[in-house]
Amino acid sequence: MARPRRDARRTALEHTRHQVLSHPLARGITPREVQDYLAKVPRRRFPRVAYDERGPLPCIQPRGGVPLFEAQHALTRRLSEAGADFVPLTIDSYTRHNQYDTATQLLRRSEEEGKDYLNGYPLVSHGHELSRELYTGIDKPISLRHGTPDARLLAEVALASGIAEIEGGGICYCLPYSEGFPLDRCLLYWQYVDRICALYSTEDRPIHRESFGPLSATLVPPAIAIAVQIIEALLAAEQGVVSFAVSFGQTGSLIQDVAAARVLKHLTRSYLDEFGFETTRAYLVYHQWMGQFPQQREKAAALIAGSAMISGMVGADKVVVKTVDEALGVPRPEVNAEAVDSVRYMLRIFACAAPVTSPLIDREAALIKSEVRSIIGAIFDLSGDVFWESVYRAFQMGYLDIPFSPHSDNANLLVSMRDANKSIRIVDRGHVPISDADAEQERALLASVGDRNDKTYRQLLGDINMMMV
Amino acid sequence: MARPRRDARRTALEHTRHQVLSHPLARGITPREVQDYLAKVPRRRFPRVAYDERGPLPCIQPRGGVPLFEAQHALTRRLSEAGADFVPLTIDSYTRHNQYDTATQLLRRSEEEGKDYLNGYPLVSHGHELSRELYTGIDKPISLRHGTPDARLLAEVALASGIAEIEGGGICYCLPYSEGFPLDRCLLYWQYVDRICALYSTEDRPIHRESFGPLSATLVPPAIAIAVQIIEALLAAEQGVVSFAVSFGQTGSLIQDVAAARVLKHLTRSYLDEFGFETTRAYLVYHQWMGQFPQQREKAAALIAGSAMISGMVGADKVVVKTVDEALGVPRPEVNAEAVDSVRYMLRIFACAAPVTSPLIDREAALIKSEVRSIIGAIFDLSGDVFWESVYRAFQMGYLDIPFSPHSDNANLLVSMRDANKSIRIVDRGHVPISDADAEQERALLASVGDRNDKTYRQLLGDINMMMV
Amino acid sequence: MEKVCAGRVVVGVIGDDIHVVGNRIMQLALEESGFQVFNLRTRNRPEHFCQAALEVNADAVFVSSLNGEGEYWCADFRRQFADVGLGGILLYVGGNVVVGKRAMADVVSLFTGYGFDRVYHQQPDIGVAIADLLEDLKRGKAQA
Amino acid sequence: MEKVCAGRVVVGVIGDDIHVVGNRIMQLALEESGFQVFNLRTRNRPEHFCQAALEVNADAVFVSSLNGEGEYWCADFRRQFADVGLGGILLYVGGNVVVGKRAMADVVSLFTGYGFDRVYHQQPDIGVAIADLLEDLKRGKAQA
Ligand code: B12
Ligand code: B12
Repeated sequence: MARPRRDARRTALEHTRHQVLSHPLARGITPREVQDYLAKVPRRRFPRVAYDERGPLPCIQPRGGVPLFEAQHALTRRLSEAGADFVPLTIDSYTRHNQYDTATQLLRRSEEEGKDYLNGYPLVSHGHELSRELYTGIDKPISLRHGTPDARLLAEVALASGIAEIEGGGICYCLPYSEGFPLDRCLLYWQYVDRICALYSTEDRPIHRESFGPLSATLVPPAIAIAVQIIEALLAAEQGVVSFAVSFGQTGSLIQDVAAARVLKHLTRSYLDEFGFETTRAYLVYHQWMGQFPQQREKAAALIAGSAMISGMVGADKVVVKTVDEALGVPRPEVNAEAVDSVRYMLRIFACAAPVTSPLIDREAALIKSEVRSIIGAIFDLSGDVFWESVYRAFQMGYLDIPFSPHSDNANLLVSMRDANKSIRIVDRGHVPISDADAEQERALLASVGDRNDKTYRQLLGDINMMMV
Repeated sequence: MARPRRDARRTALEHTRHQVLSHPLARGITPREVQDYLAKVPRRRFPRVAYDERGPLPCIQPRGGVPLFEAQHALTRRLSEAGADFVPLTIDSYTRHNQYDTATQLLRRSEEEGKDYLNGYPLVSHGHELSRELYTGIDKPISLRHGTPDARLLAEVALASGIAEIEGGGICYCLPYSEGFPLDRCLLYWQYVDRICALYSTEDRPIHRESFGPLSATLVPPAIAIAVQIIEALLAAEQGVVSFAVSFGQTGSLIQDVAAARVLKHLTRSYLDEFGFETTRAYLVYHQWMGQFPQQREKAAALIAGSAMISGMVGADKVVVKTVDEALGVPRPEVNAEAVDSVRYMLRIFACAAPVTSPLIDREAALIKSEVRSIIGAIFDLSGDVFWESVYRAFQMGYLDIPFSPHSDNANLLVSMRDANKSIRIVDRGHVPISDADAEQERALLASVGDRNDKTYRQLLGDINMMMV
Repeated sequence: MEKVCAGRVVVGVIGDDIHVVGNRIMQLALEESGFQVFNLRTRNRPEHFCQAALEVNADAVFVSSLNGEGEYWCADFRRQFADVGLGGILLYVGGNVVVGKRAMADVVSLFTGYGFDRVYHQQPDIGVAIADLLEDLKRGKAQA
Repeated sequence: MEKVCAGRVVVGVIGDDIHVVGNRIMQLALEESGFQVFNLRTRNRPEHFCQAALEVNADAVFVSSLNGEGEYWCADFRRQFADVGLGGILLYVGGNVVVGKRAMADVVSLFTGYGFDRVYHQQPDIGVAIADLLEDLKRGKAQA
């Protein structure tokens, strides 16, 4: 049985770190030089500063990463000028899998042929010296978006480039993004990332970490997503991270969105406090619909507008936006800028002073909260010397089970579906330790849609593709 | 002092009716023939049938009226195929002002030059025989949208054309739509319309009346709009109308929208019951933003999407939609069909089982309710033999005062502005009889936006053009 | 502090148009800029503008058309003013001056053809026209 | 009631692509239509498909590419199958098979050039491909 503890902080990092930084693509990064560099970049590069200075509207963050430096530079300006409050740097999928050679090779080919062979910016291939220049003059946080199980070198290069927000985590960047990457190693590698973020943090310039709550973005019950978020917040706090954002993806149900936001906010704070991490600040990030997008631009635009409204209603600190081209391929800069524009417009005109509620929302929140408490409580009770080991065991036991994870360590026993309100319901909890009463309630709520026992692929596809109606 | 009474029902209608129907453009309409015709049109032409058969989503009604018969015919099919649940017939502004000759003249000119010189369909000029053909095969309600103080002939022609929903009312089609039309006459003319609607109604085919809650669509405090709606419902019920929709326009504040819908629904029912009109069914209609629209299509589309979502959240029975071309001129049929599409898409994906609330919404609803009760109570206490006379006096006294009404009988003493939540606040109640406590609360809520005493035209224009940010 | 009057302006909405919101704002805005405003409000014929301009010796006439009837009613506008000896008066028109959507350039040339000095089709900020008016009046005085 | 096996299909996602949702659905859908499915899941190289097809004596191979790496990895696809004596096997590809947006016709001709029999770029309904497969298999048998 292991609970989060301040003294689980990783020690004797030096050796591994030396190894990581001696990779040729680290191009001689030294922590001292980076520390000095970070002390000089504009203060608003640090998310906590940006968050604390934000007005009543959530901050807006688009997506975007292209292979060539010039193009990424242009995209960065474009998005910043369009009014993005956070500027993204999305990494290509080779780099995500540590295949720096392939990434470099395809980068060269892209440069030569003027055609993109990568679906993101290969930060490690470009290196920190060049990449710093992406951001000269930008006084907004840059957010590293990737999906990398072993992000040690990537994070080092990112921090050295003046990027003060690192997305990811040992669970959220492993289970949805990898098939075979060993989860225990991933958790350890992310301890490394958390730790170096903590080491680079100063009182007024804390490096910010963010977790990725949408996971597989497909029929993930809120209780699972929230449990993962809280666990990653605790794991980061153990390593000394003091600025952290939990996040979740639009569920497809307004009721569940509002309920999930409420529970996520409340429980994150309460668990952090319970384990002595009162000084760790927690923020809430809302992802616009992360699942299958409609292909028609008008529908995509409507979905984006509606979900922008919800991000305001749930009281998010930041909303990560999609574009009308989501279902069609990596969006062009104009399309990205447009998305920022229309989300900001929606937030402005529908600014909503306070979160709403309803009896249905209250009931949903109570159910989710009870489920999350059961899951996290059961994980605390698992064997292990330190918390991350219990977390690792949780997957072996199927206590945490993420629908549509490609990962071979995922239990894949949990089955979920949508109810009449489009809320995601747990049809079969598998080994996820929610109470019988909660499991019963999940099934009862599902019953509202009538008999869905003849579960054909079409029904499932309908639930997955709910935004394509 | 006069309250609504069943025995205020208009008698001895025959003489006036004979006069109205002897207008050459009535083309020999006889009530008997119309009665027979109405008994034969599809039952779903009657709104009550459509409403009672609707699923969980609000019915959708686009706007649309073009001068030429062929074009209107095509528009009707187009909108119906696009999935409109109610098909509109919007009338041109000459017909609205009973200038049938000018309308006919411009209709001919439009026909000859193939260019539209009218901003709607001149129903009276076209006549009922031709206009019946607009709707052969259509089994949805047709909704007459106009803005006509004296709609007697227009309503006769509409009913004779198989149109079973007549929008308007003695207040809502006078104060916002006319400068000098005598209000007392207007109230009487609408008694005529209400009465013939009642006379044509049968048990299972009731002619439906709808009031127009947005009024001038500009900074109208919800209490004023709701009071007008309730009064018109009562006036119609007095004449025997048994199917009636109250409506309101998006206020610009989610809080106020939800609060207004709740109060409007609740009080309409309770007043109807109080005066013995238990059998009159009342429905709720939500108008998408009726004020100044953004000119950029992307913003207009976002506004339409967001407001579609709200129509679901407030539990509307019907939503009347705008188009992305609203600020640019009368929309083309394609654009109208697109609007239906995207509103339906939003309603589907954001279907919300139950109305939401929040402490702010509760407070807003309590305030609005108290104001409406004060206003209506005070009107009941005004002198007059019958209710409509008290209503007429209410405008003379400034008890009802509609901001930005062009009408010379409007007091124009009430001043309104937006607070920090964009809710419409009464800055100066003029002679509107809301209590001191409520007036005080209105001002206190406004205080949240800081000092707005230096009321320049720019500030006012900012509040009016709030969707143009 | 007494304000100097920047000029006299007749404002009003033409045709059977009852869109009065912009009209009210225009009055406020012109007054704030020091103009004396004579507001004919809604539902006016060209001759109403003529009469008013004569009566108050106006420097300029601001015609609004929101529902697009302007196209129909304004065709003869300048001539009617010339007929009563006001050929040199400044004529501005604004709002949604035609029915339906049409290219801005077409709309502008239509109304300049009708004799208007300036056309503000679908331009929400009245401030621009007021600046232009101050300019036009200065130039007019300089010429005189 | 025993079902006749409609055929054997190897399915999998190519490249470093981990988009597995469509892959799971494809398995369910093919099985519902009576096919025996061999699912290689995510992150496969062309040779993995070859090996599997050989091993199970597949009638068809369904390659998914969601993140667009397909363009890179599939260039040599048909030849690799021909090399191991499977030149006649049915090759289908689907998903978001290229990076970025490109005209549908270009995408289709690119992949037919690679030797694919059918290309389903951005077509959410897998049902269509299954109907085509049944058709292609029938025709194949008729020819044999
Ligand atoms: C509010 C509104 C109404 C209200 C009006 C309340 C009232 N009594 O004022 C109601 C709901 C009653 C109404 C009714 C109708 N309306 Co209406 N309405 C609008 C809407 C949404 C906003 C107008 C507004 O108040 N804007 C805010 C003010 C501040 O802006 P503004 O009026 O443009 O004025 C500013 C500038 O234009 C400029 N300006 C104006 N005039 C002038 C003149 C000069 C010289 C200068 C320099 C500047 C200038 O300065 C002003 C202040 O900044 C517009 C669409 C839009 N624009 O979004 C349609 C719109 C004007 N309406 C329209 C129509 C057709 C009607 C109706 C005929 C039919 C209908 N759709 O219901 C009726 C009947 C009206 C009639 N008999 O004329 C059409 C006109 C179509 C066209 N021109 O092609 C529009 C464009 C909507 C549409 N797309 O169909 N409407
Ligand atoms: C969900 C999702 C994710 C989830 C995936 C979870 C998981 N493990 O599966 C997460 C969030 C983890 C993710 C990550 C990434 N994603 Co992603 N993702 C999506 C999204 C939104 C939906 C995909 C989906 O599940 N659809 C639902 C299923 C049922 O549909 P389907 O996969 O298309 O499959 C159906 C059909 O295509 C067809 N089909 C599929 N294959 C085949 C094969 C044959 C032979 C046939 C006949 C039919 C067929 O049948 C299936 C069932 O009906 C799409 C965008 C979209 N489409 O809306 C982007 C998208 C695919 N992702 C994209 C990218 C770039 C990534 C990332 C690389 C970077 C990023 N944006 O974060 C990462 C890393 C992934 C990696 N290493 O490969 C891009 C690909 C760009 C391109 N092709 O140009 C897309 C298009 C988004 C975008 N516009 O940028 N993603």
